[in-house]
Amino acid sequence: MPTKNLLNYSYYPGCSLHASAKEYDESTKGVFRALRIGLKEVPDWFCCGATPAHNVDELLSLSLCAKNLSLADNVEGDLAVACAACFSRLKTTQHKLAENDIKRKQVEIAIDGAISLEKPVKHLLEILAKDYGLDRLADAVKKPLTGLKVATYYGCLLTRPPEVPELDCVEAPTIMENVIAATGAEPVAWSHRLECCGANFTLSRPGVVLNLSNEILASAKRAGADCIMVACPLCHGNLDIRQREIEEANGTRYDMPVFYMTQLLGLAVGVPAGKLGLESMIVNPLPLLREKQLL
Amino acid sequence: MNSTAQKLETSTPIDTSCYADVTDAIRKEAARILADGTVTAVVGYKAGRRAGTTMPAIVTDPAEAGGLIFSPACVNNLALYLTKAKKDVVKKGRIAIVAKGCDMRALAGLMGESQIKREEIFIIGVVCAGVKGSGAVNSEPLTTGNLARKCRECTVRTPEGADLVAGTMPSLPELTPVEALEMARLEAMTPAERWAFWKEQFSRCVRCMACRQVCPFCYCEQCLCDKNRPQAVESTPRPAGNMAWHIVRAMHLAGRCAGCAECERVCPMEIPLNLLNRKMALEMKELYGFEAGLAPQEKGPLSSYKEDDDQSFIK
Amino acid sequence: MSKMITEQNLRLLIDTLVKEGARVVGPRQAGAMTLYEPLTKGDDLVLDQLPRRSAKEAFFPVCETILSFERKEGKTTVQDVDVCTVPETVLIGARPCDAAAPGILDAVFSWDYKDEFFLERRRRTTIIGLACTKADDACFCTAVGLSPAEMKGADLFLTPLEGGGYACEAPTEKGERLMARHPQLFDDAGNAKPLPLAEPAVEKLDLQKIKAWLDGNFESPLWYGIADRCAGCGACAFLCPACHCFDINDEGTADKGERRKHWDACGFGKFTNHASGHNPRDIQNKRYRNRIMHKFKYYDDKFGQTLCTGCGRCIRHCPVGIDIYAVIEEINKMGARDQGPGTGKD
Amino acid sequence: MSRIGVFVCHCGENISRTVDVERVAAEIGKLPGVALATDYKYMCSDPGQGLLKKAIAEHRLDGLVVAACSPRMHEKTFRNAAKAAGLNPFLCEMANIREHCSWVHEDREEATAKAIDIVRLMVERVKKDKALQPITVPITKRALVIGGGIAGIQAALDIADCGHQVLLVEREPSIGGHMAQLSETFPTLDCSQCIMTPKMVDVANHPNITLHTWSEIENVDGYIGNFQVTIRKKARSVDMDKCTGCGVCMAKCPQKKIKSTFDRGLGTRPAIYVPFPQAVPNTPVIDRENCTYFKSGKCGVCAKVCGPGAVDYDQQDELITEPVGAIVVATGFELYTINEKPKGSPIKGYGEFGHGTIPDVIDGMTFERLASASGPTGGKILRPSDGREPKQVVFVQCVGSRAREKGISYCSKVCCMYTAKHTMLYKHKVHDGQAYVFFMDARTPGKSYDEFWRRAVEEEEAVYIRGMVSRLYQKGDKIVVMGSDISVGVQVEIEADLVVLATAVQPRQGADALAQKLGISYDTYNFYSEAHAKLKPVECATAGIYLAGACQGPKDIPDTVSQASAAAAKVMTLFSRDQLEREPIVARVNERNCVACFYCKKVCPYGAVEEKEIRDRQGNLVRVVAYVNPGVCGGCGTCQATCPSKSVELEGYTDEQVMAMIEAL
Amino acid sequence: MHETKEKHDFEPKIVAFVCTWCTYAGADLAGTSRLHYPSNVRVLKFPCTGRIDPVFILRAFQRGADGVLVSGCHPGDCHYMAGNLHARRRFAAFRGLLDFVGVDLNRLQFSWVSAAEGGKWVEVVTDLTERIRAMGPMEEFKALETEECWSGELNSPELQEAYNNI
Repeated sequence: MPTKNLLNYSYYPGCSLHASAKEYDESTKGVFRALRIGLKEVPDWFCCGATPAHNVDELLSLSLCAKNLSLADNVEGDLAVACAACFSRLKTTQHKLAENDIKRKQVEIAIDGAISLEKPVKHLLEILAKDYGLDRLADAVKKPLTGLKVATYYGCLLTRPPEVPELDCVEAPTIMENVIAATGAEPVAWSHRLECCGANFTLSRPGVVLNLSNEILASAKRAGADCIMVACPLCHGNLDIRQREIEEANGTRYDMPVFYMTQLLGLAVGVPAGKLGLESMIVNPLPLLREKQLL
Repeated sequence: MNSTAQKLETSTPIDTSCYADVTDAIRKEAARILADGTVTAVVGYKAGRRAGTTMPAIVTDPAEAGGLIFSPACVNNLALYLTKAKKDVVKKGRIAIVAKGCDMRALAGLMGESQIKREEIFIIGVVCAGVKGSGAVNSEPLTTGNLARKCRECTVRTPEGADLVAGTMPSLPELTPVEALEMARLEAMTPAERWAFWKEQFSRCVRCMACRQVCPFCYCEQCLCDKNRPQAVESTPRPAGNMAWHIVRAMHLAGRCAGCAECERVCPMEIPLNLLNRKMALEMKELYGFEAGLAPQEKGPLSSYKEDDDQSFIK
Repeated sequence: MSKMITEQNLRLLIDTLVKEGARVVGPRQAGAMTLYEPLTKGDDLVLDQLPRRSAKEAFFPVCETILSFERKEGKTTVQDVDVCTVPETVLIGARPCDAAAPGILDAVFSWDYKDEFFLERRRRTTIIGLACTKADDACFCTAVGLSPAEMKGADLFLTPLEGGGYACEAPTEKGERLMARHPQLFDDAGNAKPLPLAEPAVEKLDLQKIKAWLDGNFESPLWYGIADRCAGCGACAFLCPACHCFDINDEGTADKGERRKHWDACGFGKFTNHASGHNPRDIQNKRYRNRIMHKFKYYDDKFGQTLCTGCGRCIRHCPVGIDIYAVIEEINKMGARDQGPGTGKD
Repeated sequence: MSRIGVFVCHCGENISRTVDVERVAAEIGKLPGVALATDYKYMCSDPGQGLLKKAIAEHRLDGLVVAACSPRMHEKTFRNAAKAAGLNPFLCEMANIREHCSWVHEDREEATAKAIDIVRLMVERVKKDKALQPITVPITKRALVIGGGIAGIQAALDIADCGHQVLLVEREPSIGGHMAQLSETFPTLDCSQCIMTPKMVDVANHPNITLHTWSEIENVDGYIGNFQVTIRKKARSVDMDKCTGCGVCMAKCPQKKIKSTFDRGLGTRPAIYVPFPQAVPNTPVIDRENCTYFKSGKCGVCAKVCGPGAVDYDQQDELITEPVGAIVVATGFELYTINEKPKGSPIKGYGEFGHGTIPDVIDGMTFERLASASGPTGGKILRPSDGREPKQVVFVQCVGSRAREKGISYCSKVCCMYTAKHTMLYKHKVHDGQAYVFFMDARTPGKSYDEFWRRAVEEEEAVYIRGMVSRLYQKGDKIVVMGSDISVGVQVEIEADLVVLATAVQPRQGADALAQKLGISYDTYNFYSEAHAKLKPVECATAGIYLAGACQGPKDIPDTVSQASAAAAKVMTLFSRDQLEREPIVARVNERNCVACFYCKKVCPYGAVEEKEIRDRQGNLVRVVAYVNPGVCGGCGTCQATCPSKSVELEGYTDEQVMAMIEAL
Repeated sequence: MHETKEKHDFEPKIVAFVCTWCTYAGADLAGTSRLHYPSNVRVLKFPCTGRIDPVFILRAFQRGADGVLVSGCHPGDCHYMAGNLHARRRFAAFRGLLDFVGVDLNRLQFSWVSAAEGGKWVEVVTDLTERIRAMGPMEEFKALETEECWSGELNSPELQEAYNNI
């Protein structure tokens, strides 16, 4: 094992990870523990405002994130974020406030305190691929996911808008492929990696979601994927929870398990399967995993 | 006799143990490179008659290398001796020079201005915990109280890019900037107050030209200000000519000055000349992102331009 | 009967003289240093340090206008500056090295040409000297024949006393007149002892030996290398109490202007530059040789005096650490070798 | 003392109405150095000029000030008059008391006072004026044309037809450039090769043109009229003198599967090849990287089959140096690729179009080769991936162009027209096919251009969709084009068989390196900069160098040919004289004071400053100083303002002249 | 139609350093268009703003100018391509310096005036003249001309005042 400095992160799970995406939270913690990366939850964190806030009131949305960022300052280490939406909001806030002194002042008044924009906000992908390193990740794999064809799904928020997340190339990212390839799985080349799943239209206009998510599932299927890997609770919701509905609406059958990135990584680095929340997935992944002899 | 040092409230001794190591290293290296013909002369420092003083020395005989020293009194920027202004001094061939980080910035600047070629000089870089400032008593040790103002804000204590770097840096007590505060004080004044300040300062100027003569960048063989056809600047030491001379000097050094502050050190009238240079350096940095550094730059900020340079001041 | 003056009365003397319309020049705080400047009141006087520039400027200012010209309606008129406007002056607090210098310069300013600007100021000035109780490692007055108690050049001479006040002596009539003008300010000297004076830690040099060596060694190898490091500025000359070179410049426009006399220095590269472009002192070593020669030989040749009072200003403020004492000390040694029995160069 | 004559003009009443000209003359007459001050009704009239000439002789004047109108109006007039009277024209100056005084002020008192000031300043200036002689530069009447595309060919032919020698240097084995690759040309749809190849042959046969193909510019020294150009003639491995162009070597070469660059990788060629059948010269070149002989030392078939024994494997690069008097730069363009760009490049690739990984996504030039009768498919439109005829073709415009976020903000100018042409060619060849075009605007100014575009839309039924494409992806054997139609505000998706991208026109790779050799300036995209956008569109700031074609900015064939002829005309104008004569308002270095910091060189926009070595009689280097080449100097004076020691002075605007005026303020 | 001409207590002396191709021509255009502006400005013509040395500005102030205008071609219009862009940097730096020594920058105006902008020339000159009229004479440099370093003169006003106060 290369002896690198121990990595330590502060952790902003976001609301979903304490609710609908508990398995993401659980598997994230599992993977980090297995890789011996420190992860300490920011005490008192609250909602980032998600997609609704900034559509209604920009100051509110910036203030929510700014406050969370200042809370994060109390914990050592760069801020690790799992949810693509939280990641996008926090980064956007840092970006906007750094650029605009007036907004910055307004937010300072709103949250009644100084704001700090220095702490790097990092998505789990970035931590694993860049900070921890792909080589180290590959070395940490105990059970290679050989033979598993994975469609890596980025969704809209992970890389956009290009000036904010700075995670990877906006139109042709490779970070998810690189991470999953490190586990021995085979990322498939497919067309809909970056298309929108419909996101929170899932509640207001489910028809849109059934259409958009269907395209994504169909594309993954066409490309010969066994499963889809996501890094965002919203995407997961649309592709996994709504999958049966989509199949019915379009008269097709996909049976396409949709994993959180950390679930697959967890399997590879030896987190016990029982600690990955596989049982809470709607499309049952166990047949696939058994078939590939991964359980 | 004249004690005019800026006495700070607390004065902590500075660890000067490195100077002995540096001295040793300079002597050894100078003897070696003179003996093996790498260089024909070494420009360094040697001790002065008065205890605790030093002066520039040009050594050509390896036997004399033992007289070279480095101490907190080694204030001079020896880059001066490699310029055209001192062309009668430097012998032909490759020359070695003992250079502090601040001096090396001047060397880089001179390279950028085609005055010296890197391959024609041998740089004995020295780590430097600082040198003594104006008014420091020769016999007293180096402290945070008598440290030169420039050293309080030094960023090049361990120079890079030298042929040899002598010594290792001791840890230094915390140093608070003095000159930066003075800058801030001046900038906060109204123009009329600043005018009064400079008028008072320049009225003392006797035009001994020490500021020009020690400046590594004032290597012109015919200074504009010595010309009388046309006479751009009056040569008499009067307030009118003095003001013009110091403005022209600062302007000519804008974007070139390496910040060694020799002009200010040598001014017998103690005019804070480096404030002018520093102001120009700040302007160059703010406007054009230019900073004098240790690497030669092909073009300076005032010999280049960008399409989108600031022109908010132009109607 | 010897006299003394208290610190308070000394300052009162200044106030009084100023009120009488005299110009009183003495060390006064100017930024971090002191300079000989006109005093407006007794409290301006600062005596704890040697002023940065010498006292010569009381007679030979940095820059002075000597005539003005103006053209009107096609006609040019020239107006000389009237030296009779020079006010009565009292130079107070001049150290022995500063007090001695103007007297040395009288010779050159009244030789083939009488410089009325200098001479009129000399005539109208009374110099109050002050003995030195402090010396630093650059002081070398004793080496060139002066001392901390030297009264040469002073019209009135003050020696600091233990417990305050100054013993007063009047070596000249001018000095006596000054004391007589304000007798109430001077007390009879008691038995207060003078403060110990400060002898610079240098050996006394044989100026005649030095001169003799200089006489025969214009081309000595000593000169080559001695001032390699000289940067060619005028700091030494401008601070020196005895350097007296000046330049004359016309300034102004075609319609109106002034002719001005101002300090010059033999260290400047252009000092001897000819119109042809030829420069007989083309390198710094030759210029520095001239400085030494002028001070210790040429001036002696012509006027029988040495043009150096050992104030040490040039040593203290040379940007490149050139030490005139070290130079003449070495010449002194060489002179001794050359002349000493059996050690000559035979 | 000067003897200056001052002539104050009434300009009818234009000046005298507000300025008391008599008083001006009287006041100025009192100034020292003024020998004569007088006023006259019309100085520029014949009698007025006569007055001036007479006064020069009578009063032995050594300087003149004519206080009248703007020097921009009559400086030439009065300087010529001075010259005719035997006074150096540069000792005559004008004081502008009309445009700058009488016309802009009403108060007679004020205007008169100002006029006196204006004239006084000029009198002081004239006192410091020096007689200047015009500068002459000899001219080598021989031109170099860099680039053998249509621009270079046109310029070379024009200059050669005028009777001057031309060196035409082309980097590729054949001249012809991009135009030789095109199928048909808008707006007339005539066959490109049919109009191009005769010109290529003309070049080959022209007695005044020396052709250097497979050659590059190594170095350029000198200045207008006197350039020394070093050309690298790359080893062809075939002796041009011996080769008859029979083509046996190409036929017999066993290595046949090399992708043809000329055919944009769609066709193949042997290792010994000419880029296309009509190549000029028709002498093959061996592609050493792919030749079996050069790779393994075995084979040698071409040498064996060559009758005249022209194949020479030992040939080396050859450097030749040629004197020329003028240079036409016509290096053309290349197309932007959507591939991932190297890190640090300000220009970005198109990840959303697959970064060039989808085989049936091609660029416009590739489509030209598909449509060309002499192309790899014989003019049939076939998909590169499987050779099928595409039934749905989507054309995407402005790929890279006008896309600030991709690093290029300019319009490539030719794409609207050629895309319209492509849709027509496609329709002509695939009658049941459908062409779609995604476009931002149709920019079709130009003679018969808009009509042409309308024909594509109205008659050839291309479907134009106003909007951009957001993504391309392969779905089965189709390419899904996701885009938007902003005119109706819907998102559209088309399953296409072939996608043709109208990628941006960019300068050639290495355009900056060539510019540095030539000493000409270029913009942030590396397009060469003309001296003035409006009035000097073909001249470079560096005198004697001219621009033609797309190296200066995107342009179509008619514009390119026009500019090439314009550049040729400029060269011919230069060559019409034996010597170049120019105003002596140039910078001159005082070599005695120059300290060789070369700030002048750094700021000179003309590259007129050189480093000059001064040597003693034994040839030892004494010092290096700056030297301003008077033939190249443009006379802006930036060097002087920058020079720390003021060792360089702009004649006519010396510090003495300027300061004399300031002193007199 | 003639407005009554205002008389001012103070008529400043203003010097304009202009390039010949743009601003000088623009000023010519103001003339041919018969526009009117104050007569305080004296124009010195240069080939290019690139030729204008900061020393000229300094000297103009020393020689009694109350205001200085430097004007040339708009960026991109320079007859010599980039002289104005070099000048732009040089004068940005020089302004900073003058400001630092305490010169009121309201006395120093820079502008781009093209050959077509006769109106702008009038506006620039008029604005500057009015501004400087309101500011009053530029005393700083003028005062320096009459002052001496201490040279034994007793009659400087400060000293006189001090003496009187004793």
